[in-house]
Amino acid sequence: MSEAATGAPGALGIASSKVLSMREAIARYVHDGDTVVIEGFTHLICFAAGHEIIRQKRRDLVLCRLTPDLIYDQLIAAACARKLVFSWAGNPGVGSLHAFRRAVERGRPPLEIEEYSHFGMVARFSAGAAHLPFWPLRDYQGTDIPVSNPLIKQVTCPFTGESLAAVPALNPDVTIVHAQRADAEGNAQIWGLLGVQKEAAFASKHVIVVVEELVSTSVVRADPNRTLIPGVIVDAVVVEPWGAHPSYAQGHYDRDNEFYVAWDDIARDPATLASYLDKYVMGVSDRSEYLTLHEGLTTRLAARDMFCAGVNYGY
Amino acid sequence: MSEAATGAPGALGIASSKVLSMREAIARYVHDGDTVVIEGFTHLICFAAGHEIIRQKRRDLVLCRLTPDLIYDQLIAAACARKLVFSWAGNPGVGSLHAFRRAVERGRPPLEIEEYSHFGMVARFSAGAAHLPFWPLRDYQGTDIPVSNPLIKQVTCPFTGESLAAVPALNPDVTIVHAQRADAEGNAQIWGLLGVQKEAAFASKHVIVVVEELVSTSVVRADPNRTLIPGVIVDAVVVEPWGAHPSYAQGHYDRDNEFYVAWDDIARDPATLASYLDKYVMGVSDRSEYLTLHEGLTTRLAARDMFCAGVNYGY
Amino acid sequence: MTVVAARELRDGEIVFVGIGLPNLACNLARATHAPGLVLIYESGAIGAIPERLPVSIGDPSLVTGSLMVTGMADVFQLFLQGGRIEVGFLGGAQIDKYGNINTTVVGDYEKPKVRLPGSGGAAEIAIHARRTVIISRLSTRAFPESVDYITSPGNRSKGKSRKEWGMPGAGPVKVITDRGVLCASDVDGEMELAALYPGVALEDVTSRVGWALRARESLEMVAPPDAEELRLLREVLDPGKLYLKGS
Amino acid sequence: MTVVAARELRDGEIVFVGIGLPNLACNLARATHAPGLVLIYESGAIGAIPERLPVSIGDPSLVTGSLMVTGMADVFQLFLQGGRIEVGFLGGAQIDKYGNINTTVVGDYEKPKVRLPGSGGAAEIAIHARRTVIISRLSTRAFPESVDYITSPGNRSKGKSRKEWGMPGAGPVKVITDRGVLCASDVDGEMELAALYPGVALEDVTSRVGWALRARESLEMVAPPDAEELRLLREVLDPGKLYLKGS
Repeated sequence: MSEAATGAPGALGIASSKVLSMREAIARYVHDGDTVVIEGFTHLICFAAGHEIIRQKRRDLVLCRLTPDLIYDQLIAAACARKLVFSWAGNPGVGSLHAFRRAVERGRPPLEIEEYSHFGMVARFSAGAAHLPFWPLRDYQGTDIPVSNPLIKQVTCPFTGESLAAVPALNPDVTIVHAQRADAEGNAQIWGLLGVQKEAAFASKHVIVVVEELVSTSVVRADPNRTLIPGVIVDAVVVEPWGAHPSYAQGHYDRDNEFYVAWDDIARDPATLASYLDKYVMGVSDRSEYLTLHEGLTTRLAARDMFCAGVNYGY
Repeated sequence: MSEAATGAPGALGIASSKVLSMREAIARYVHDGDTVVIEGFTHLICFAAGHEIIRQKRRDLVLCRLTPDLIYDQLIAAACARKLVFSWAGNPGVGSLHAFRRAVERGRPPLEIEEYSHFGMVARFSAGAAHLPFWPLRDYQGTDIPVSNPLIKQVTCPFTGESLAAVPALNPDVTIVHAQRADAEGNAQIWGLLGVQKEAAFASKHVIVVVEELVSTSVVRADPNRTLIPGVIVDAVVVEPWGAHPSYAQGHYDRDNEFYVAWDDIARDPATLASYLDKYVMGVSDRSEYLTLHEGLTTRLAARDMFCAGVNYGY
Repeated sequence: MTVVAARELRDGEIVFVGIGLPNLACNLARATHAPGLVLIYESGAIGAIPERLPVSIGDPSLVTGSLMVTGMADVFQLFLQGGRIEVGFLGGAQIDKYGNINTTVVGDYEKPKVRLPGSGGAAEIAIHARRTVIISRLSTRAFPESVDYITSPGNRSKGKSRKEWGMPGAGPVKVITDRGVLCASDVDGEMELAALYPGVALEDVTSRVGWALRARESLEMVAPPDAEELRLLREVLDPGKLYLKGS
Repeated sequence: MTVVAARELRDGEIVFVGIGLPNLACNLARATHAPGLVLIYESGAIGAIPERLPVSIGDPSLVTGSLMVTGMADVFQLFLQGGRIEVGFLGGAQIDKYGNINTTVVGDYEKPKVRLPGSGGAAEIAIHARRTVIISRLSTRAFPESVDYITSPGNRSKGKSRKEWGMPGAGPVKVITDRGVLCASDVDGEMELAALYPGVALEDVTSRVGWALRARESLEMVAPPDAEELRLLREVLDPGKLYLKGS
């Protein structure tokens, strides 16, 4: 169906390929102290990138994301983070993020937090992407959220005189987006849940696109309305099939809910969590080695085929 | 490829169909004095709806649209409009809109104007769609646009103290959107140029969706990322193949550039324009009769097939 | 609770659905009296018809076969702030007498006893949905007179009514619990006992609420789930009892 | 003019393309020295590779085979205001000595002698593109000392420099005409004659400009179109002479 790249990126015959290994991409674009975003709402969360950040022992990161999820719990446990900017820090469908809770409740390790609601985070990324200093929204009336976060301010409408909430732009150093497919220039196509990936990518100084499948540019050009992130804002393309596991990639594999449930027990005990990281993150050199530790995974979670019909771009 | 409805809407077996004829839809949702939007940037401009508004002799309309195009030139010439809110009033690729120019330069007929740039109009629709009273943008510094339009104001960023431009929300009474396909509930799918149709529709009290093809809901549900306008905000669905002629519908028919060029001569002379309207608008009862006056049109402009491949929604 | 919550929904309404019991209630309503219910999830799935019980609000089954999938900016700006959502379901660790909800912290914000996940979309659902329905099991811990932290505003918060705050939605009209149903007073927005489940005594409810709960003069009796509702829940919607643990 | 404009583009740049000559120039550059040029149209087509000469900036040939098609809100907010556009091409009925452009009215705004189409996206292209290039045939009518209406700001407008106005882009760096090329002065932003076409005398230019045009000390000579450039324009890109009427 799609013209997948089977060989090295060079096989696609594209001159200025941005294709890097995950190791190279993280080494080049994620530095100590950076503001880092790995976005994806339940869908397409790039665990592979998070693991490589842990392996490369980045420190003092400001991690931003609507829903920190297990990957940020792991980054917090691995002491990569100085600060978390977020709107919902839980294990979706399961319960708590225990490493996050230990950090916030007991300071082990210490973690600064800056908290919004989802709408507030969406608005911060939207402002950053549009190069506006703030974004107005009708929100937070009667709540304690602006009390605990003084960065939520008010702006007055010049037409009606109404007072609205305002949040400041968020412009990360780097955003990592997982996509079903992209070409070697980073023109990335995503379907299923889109989250805030487009806004986060446009708001960032650097963008890494990680894909299930590297495709020739002709695949992208055959359906341009499907492109969510244009190559012109992308710095690196990493080809990492199953790189979103245990989250999911529509059309490729289902969410590994068993692992989300299991994480509750793993993360509850710091020693168990540490040995998880030792084995599955520090103990492997890359995602393909990680996959060898999960026997049967690809058959258990592989998506069935439910292709939609194409549409006519002729004129 | 798609499960097109071949018979009456009832044939789809959907209980609460919103399908109306163009005559019924305009009669029900467009009233004298209303603020009316027929959007579409070059692509999918619903001439069929504009013609029906002329036939039903609506008066004192406030017409809003980024690019008034030939259809608003016709509405102005037919004395339907009291005011035009716009950002570029020309015949794209050809030159002037002569009825518009006569109205503005010589008051025949009189026409109030309220003028922005494209970004300003996009921002007005965006604010209206998001139920915000204004939208901030970095624009208009050093220009005469806010001098001639005092509705362009300034807003101060509560974080940086910067002064930005601000435009007020635009909330039309009705927006008419032409789409390649929708189901009987108005879930509309568009590909190719998207313009500001989504923002205009969400900003409106009422929405009429006009389609090339009425499809069963299963066609929509097979590719939900393709849906631009959800049925929950739609009041009426009109099935009107070739309803966008002389503009175009990607995958259905090309733009009738000959007519855009011909319009320059037709509109230059009020009498010629009047006889055009007499014959092609007032002289026909609906779009299918209009098509009978254009022999060879459908073969001349029909799109060739250039289908993209579908994507996998399985999990 | 799930059955009672499902009955709150009218056919054709647009519902902002949370995970867990609200999701189950919405799908039960779709399968019974409200086939035209439009389910909207904050993840961006509009008009979802999940084939399996979704394990999260971002489950792939919400995407496949839905009417529209869009980005979260659209969900919050166009649907929620745009005033398109008729009902929102909310739950929380603490609910007070005005329906203010806390899903952020137990204890002090800076030094919390228990750190909860936070707002997610709950703050804006509470502000913008035309009405909200709260679902929670009764206990004095969950129903204090005032919450430790207001994540989602109720009918009166920080000394001001919703109207004074300029909030568009009507706020929490009902709190559905496992023993009875509280309804907001038209006068001051305080939650009052309006209905009891069969076999539940007034004291069973009042003793589990951290304020002096007012009871309406004539308390209604909640109709028990009928056989079809129970069959759908147990055999079709949640056969694995993912969410139905005694509710 | 088209060939000279094409040479202004560097390979790999992101260009905001207007219709007519700019479009032709961009496609000529793509076919010659800048195959990696990314063409962005305000209609929402990104990375277009039109198979035919588009008759408008919303032509279907810009969509088919492009890298991305997105809504106009994204074009203006994310690409243009977001600072992603390297070059913008502009033209207009009037251009003044600071590169201010009028595409709105000849005469008074309220009682115009000629009503032109208006800004479209030109105001924001002039403000946000990192640099702009103006293309226009020379005539005293088209090059007055100051324009009747500033639709798109140049290097100095209403008594303030771009820096003083807080505009992000560098403004119009060049005006490409049919007889010579004007370049913006580094000192005060005024357009100065920098190059002449072969066979054109200094007076041929200065007599067609409505202000005392400064000429640089050493005027460059514009290289004439080579055979390949002419062939591409006449045989491949605009065989029907839709835009090439003597340019």
